[in-house]
Amino acid sequence: MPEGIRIGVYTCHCGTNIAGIIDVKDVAAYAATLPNVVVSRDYKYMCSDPGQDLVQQDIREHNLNRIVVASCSPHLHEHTFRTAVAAGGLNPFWFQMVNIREHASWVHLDKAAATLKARDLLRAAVRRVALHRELEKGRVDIHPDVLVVGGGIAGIHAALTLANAGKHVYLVEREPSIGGHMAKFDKTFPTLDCAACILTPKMSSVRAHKNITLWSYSEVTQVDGYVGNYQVTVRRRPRYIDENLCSGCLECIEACVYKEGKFRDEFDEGLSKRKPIYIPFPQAVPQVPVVDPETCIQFKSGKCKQTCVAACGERHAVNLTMEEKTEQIDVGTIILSTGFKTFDAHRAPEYGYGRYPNVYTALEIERLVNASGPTGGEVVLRDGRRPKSVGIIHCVGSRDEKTNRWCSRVCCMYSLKLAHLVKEHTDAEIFNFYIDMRTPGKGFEEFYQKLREEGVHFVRGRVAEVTDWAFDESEEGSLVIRVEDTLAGMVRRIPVDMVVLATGLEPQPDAQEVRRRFNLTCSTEGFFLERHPKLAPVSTFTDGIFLAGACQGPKDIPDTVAQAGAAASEALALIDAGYIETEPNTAVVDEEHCSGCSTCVALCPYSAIDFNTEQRKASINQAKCKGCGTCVAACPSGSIAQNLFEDDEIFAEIEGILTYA
Amino acid sequence: MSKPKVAFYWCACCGGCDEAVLDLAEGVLDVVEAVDIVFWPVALDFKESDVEAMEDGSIAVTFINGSVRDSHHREMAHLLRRKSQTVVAFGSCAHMGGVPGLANGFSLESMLQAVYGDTPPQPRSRVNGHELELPVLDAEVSALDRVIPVEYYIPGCPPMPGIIREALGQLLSGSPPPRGTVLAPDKALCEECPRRETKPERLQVSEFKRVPAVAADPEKCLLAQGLPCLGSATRAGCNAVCIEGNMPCTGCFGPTSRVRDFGAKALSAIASVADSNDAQEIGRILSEVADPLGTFYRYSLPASLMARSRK
Amino acid sequence: MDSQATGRRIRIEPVTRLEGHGKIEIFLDGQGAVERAYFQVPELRGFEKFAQGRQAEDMPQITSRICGVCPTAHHMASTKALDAVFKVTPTPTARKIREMVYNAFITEDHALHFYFLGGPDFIVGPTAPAAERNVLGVIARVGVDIGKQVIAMRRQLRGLTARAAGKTIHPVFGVPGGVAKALSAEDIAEFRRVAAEAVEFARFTLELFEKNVLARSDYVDLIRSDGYTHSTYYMGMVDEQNRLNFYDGDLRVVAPDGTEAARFPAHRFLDYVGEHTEPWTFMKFCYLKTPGWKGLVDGPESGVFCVAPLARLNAAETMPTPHAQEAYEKYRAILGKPVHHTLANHWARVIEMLAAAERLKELAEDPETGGSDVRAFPTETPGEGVGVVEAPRGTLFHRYAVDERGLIREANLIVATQNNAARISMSVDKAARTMIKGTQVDEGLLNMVEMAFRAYDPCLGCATHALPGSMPLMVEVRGPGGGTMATLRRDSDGRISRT
Amino acid sequence: MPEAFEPKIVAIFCNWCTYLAADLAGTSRLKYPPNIRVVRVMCSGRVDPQFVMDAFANGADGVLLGGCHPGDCHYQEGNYKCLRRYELLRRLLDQMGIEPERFRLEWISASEGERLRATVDDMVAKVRALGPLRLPEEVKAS
Repeated sequence: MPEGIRIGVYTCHCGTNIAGIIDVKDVAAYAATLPNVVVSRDYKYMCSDPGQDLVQQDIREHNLNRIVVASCSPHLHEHTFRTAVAAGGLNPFWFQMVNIREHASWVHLDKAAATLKARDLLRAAVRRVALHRELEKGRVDIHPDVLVVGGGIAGIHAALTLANAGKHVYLVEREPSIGGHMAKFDKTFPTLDCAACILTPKMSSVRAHKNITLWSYSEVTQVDGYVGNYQVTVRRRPRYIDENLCSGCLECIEACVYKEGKFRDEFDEGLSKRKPIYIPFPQAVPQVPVVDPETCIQFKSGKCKQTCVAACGERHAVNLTMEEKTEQIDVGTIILSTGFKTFDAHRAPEYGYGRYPNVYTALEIERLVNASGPTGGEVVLRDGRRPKSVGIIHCVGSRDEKTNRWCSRVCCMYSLKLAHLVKEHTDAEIFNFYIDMRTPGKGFEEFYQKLREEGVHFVRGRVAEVTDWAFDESEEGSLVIRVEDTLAGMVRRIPVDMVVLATGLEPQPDAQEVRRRFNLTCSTEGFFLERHPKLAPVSTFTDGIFLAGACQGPKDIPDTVAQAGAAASEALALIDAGYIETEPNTAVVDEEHCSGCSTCVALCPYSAIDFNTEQRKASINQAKCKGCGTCVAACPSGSIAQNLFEDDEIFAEIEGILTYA
Repeated sequence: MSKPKVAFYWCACCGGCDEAVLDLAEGVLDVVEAVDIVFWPVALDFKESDVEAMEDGSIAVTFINGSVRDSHHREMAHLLRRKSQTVVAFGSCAHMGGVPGLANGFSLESMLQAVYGDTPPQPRSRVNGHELELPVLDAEVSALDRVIPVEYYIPGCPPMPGIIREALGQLLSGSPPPRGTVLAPDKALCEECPRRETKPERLQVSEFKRVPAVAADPEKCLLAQGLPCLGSATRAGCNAVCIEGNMPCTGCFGPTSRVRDFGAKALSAIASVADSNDAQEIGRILSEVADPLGTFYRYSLPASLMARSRK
Repeated sequence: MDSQATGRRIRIEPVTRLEGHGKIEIFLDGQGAVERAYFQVPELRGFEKFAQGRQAEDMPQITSRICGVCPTAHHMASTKALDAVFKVTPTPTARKIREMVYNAFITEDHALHFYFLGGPDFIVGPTAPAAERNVLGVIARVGVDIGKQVIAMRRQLRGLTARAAGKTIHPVFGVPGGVAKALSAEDIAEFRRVAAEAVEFARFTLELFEKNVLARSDYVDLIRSDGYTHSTYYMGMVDEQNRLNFYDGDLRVVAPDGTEAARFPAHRFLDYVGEHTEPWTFMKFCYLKTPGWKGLVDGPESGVFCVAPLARLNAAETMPTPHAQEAYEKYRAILGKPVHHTLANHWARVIEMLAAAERLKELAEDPETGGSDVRAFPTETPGEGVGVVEAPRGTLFHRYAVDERGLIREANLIVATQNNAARISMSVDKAARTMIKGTQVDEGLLNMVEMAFRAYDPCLGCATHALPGSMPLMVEVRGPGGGTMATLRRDSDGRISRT
Repeated sequence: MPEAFEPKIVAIFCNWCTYLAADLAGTSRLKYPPNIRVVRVMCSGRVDPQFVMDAFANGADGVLLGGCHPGDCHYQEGNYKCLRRYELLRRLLDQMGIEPERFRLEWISASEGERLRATVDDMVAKVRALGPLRLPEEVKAS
């Protein structure tokens, strides 16, 4: 135990969050009795300015040299208090935080027991902090380039924001074109301005921007390094058209031996057909076709006339022997905007999707109502008839114990939008079946009102099933929607020509792999987890990696764009600072005593341990060390120590917890 | 000036520590030159009564080997403590409890039962009118410093002549090392291992082996060959004699000063190099360490952190 | 207390110059004549118990900790037991390396006893002052050069063990089916060099013994004296021609009249030998199942038997090597066969030392010892096994039973001193009766009681492997009332003082 | 007097998964028994078997280690290193006669507040049923 230790202990009420369960007075009084404790106070809100001032004042008046604050999780306020301690003139690491809120007052009901627990945790901290050494934060320079993964509206906006700020951005998109889901929409709620009119200009400025390197039809396969210095590997699939040579004249598509589209058009949700060589949609960026080797004769039999190659002529942009490429890039920060996937309606069999041709998903209707869609904006049934009545079923794959529990946030609004558009296009009678109408956004409720005035029917109730089993001739040939109208308090059967399923939003199917690749965490439903819902909503637990858009959770376009901007500015903040301070909790080899057993070397996932084969000594590269402490636990002769987590500090904490005073 | 008085004593021991002193061979004579041996049951005809007769603190250094197991050991330990300025725990048994310390894995009752069945010898018994006594056994084996304060430790089962000579030198010199020092290098054995050059830089073991199954390459690092050699966790100073004998280190010199529990740390070191991230596979690899207790606490069970809580 | 009323109690603490500890209680009657003396062993270290759960292959290193004076004996018995447990036969080279190292050990250990432990009684003199009656005294008598030679010889012999076995105290070379490593050319060269010296040294020691002991009729009479004589059975290991062997062979038992009473493979030891427990000692008394336990008495009707040098030379018909054979014949010419004199152990021991040195030399010169094939590997599931060797102090027995993972289920160890326990007790009792005559107990007499005991070179460290802890041997003399009047202190100058 | 007995359980949680799960349990106001005391390390790979021994030696009735799920370690592989040591340590403790219920390693991610609660409930119940840790009369042979 070092000499002259003077500890100040502060127990926070956190209003009633802590004080409501834990007897903070008792805890503070108890702390005062512990060895080396000079001051012990309790205070309403330690994290507030007055709270922090209290600490700094005591440091001066009682010349304290160690501080313990018992309040909330260190994940919330450790930084706050370290700063306060530093402001008080002490080394910021002469501080230990005790979590008596998340780990005590919020999880226990027994006041006595919770108070006893708080005492134990505090005693442990007091013992531990006495051993804390003076430490300095490390610094890591930030590489100015940024990687944006996913070229939907989120990625596009983030990329442009950064590029406009003069940063170089790599935008990597899996699909042949950027644009994401938004590119499929006709109009956007609630303003009903045309999606294309907003999106396409942004897409073309991405293409045009000198600070943006766009890699479409590409995927990130590997991420190494750490904040400020990520090494990223990108796999670029061959599109068989050389982007640099292609002029975007699209004659190759014309020239294809297939005169008509013959294969499922993914962009049109399968409502139209495309050729083996195609461009996803007219405004696609890059404005470069792609060849689908699954369907192209040349790839299947090698016996194609290759009219496309001929059509391109001197340009030689069409190159059917093109091979996959991998690119290696260094970036300092990363923004993930990998978006979402819509719920697969087959998973709700009671609604007959795939069984009844006239049951559609919302996204299919988005294409139907779209002027550049498969029907040029005509909303017609599969047999070409115009629907006279349309039922829109909300919450398909949302708020549903059987599938997804969460609310997808956008369905109510887009259902209203589609109701309006379909009515506009067909003048059909529209029924919306909803559980609760959720319109929490600027102009949303007004839009709902407008629809009501337009005479769209709203039936409150979860639809039981969609069936073609007619009870009487009035129902013959139509799809009957069975639902309990919870306002009318009766079960109703409503025959319609067309059923639209408002499918919910889900994490991308490969969200787990992506998460691992980028060393992130997912929340239970599988969307990427933010560092803190309120204090760090676009940050992750991996420094330098930020989140934008629906990959973090369902959200509409305005929120997505806002978040993308936020993510971009978080990245900018890092880049403009030029460096980031790193925690000092790295591991250090006591080289005098290292016996060169080399047990540690292979254990380090960051190859931070160098082994000098001459002297047979290990040493740890402080820049590479991430401070996990795995090598420390393994070092057989106890010759590696981890700053802030030294053996004696941890022993002191364990023994402190268990020593009943 | 008179030569410093030195005493040697044994508690629960095998005699190996005394042999180790005799193994100084010609060196013994130098020792005899340098000091005045006032008590050494294995070699000299002085009796306990002679010790009792001495003034308190009149012995400069007393070397006690063996662990403490019964009332008589305690009496002798306290007696010698009283008579000596410095007490040195000599050898693994005094230092950490030693091999007989493995007995702490078992209750005394179960042990007596195993050896004598239902008729164990009695502390007091009468045989045709004659009262006979036996000492009272402790419930468990103790390292010396759990019974009396100890200034220094000389590790090893037994300590190597080199270590003993070095230690004697240090103790009889004007400037003795700080109290509590273990009188051997404070580094792990790999430091002085003749095979260190053959130890791979990235050490991972995908197959631990047991001695009956493998003929170890006499040149290469034993751990790299899959034999759980504890050299990386064990204090240096023995010149890796067991490894010279082509057998793994079993840890008789105990831990460095920076480790609190030899067995736990040695276990951590061995387990850490098991080359798999799959629970089943890890289990399979480590299953060849069939007796973790006997492997990692061969000499130090009475000195382990766990043992402390028995008190 | 009144001495006439309560008799006397004499205390010697601890008995010195033996490994481990023991305790002798002597009860006097009112006239101070010895009524009965008890030899007690108050130790238990529990090896048999805490062996349970250990990896079988660790036993040679664990059991060697039973005794640091004869670790090689335990190590070897244990290793041989492992051969049996793992059902594997050591390669010829391995077997010879083991036997060679083992003979080096016997030579060195016998030398230790003769010069350091037992010898002083004769070379310095039984009643010489305590301060002189030790190795330094021996050196003083025989001269520093010889003293140095003794020490050097011992160092070199122990150096051989270190070469082959890693460590001298607690060797590490024994593994099932062989040894841990082969010997290099220079190892062999060193073995040959030292072996040759050892033979010479052993012969020199024999001369020294003859000069200092046989030449003095009072010593010979002492050896022959009834106080140190018991007619019991004797056990020792022999080869197929009934020649003395330390490492391997059958066990042979001869009756008090010298005729062969039994001859059996070592692993059947327990069929012939039983263990008897007394409440007043932690040591178990071994006895021959035929004729069985009849108490601490000698003669052909009593199962009490004896091991170690005296017994081995009685059990063998001849010595395995020429010089030893020569010495053996002289020994028998003077003492007859079988020899019942406890103190003859010292002479027998020196003859064995010579035999071991010569055998060491033979093996060192055997080309096969330098071979590289030192390991045979188990192919079967391990089971049970017995390993027996002749330790310097007598027959040593290890038996293990293991589970399918090769972990010890059950261990049973019977050591030399247990085999001798009954006879040692009898010797001590008899010596006490003879030496101590009531009032005039002096240090020399007490030492002569110790001598009866020391002649066996009893290793109580071994004897008490069963128990943790140790206790010095003390002689207490008590009167009929059992009370104690006085404690006799033996001061460092050997004078007795009463308190 | 098993009613009166309240087990003391020392938990050593990694900073990025299990410690956060405990935070989440808090923010979600889940309730679990107050017998557990959390020591925070950056990674379960930092857990030195000595810590576990020290906890038991100083009176813990149980020790709970918490780390990220396999494949999810914030430091890529620390949790596997923890698993390696756990595998051997639990066998050693078993030889020392310490019941398996007293020493557990659980993978609990930052989003699994509920799982954290369930784990603590379960462990406290099991250790309470076992009663106070008494270091063993006899180590099991093997």
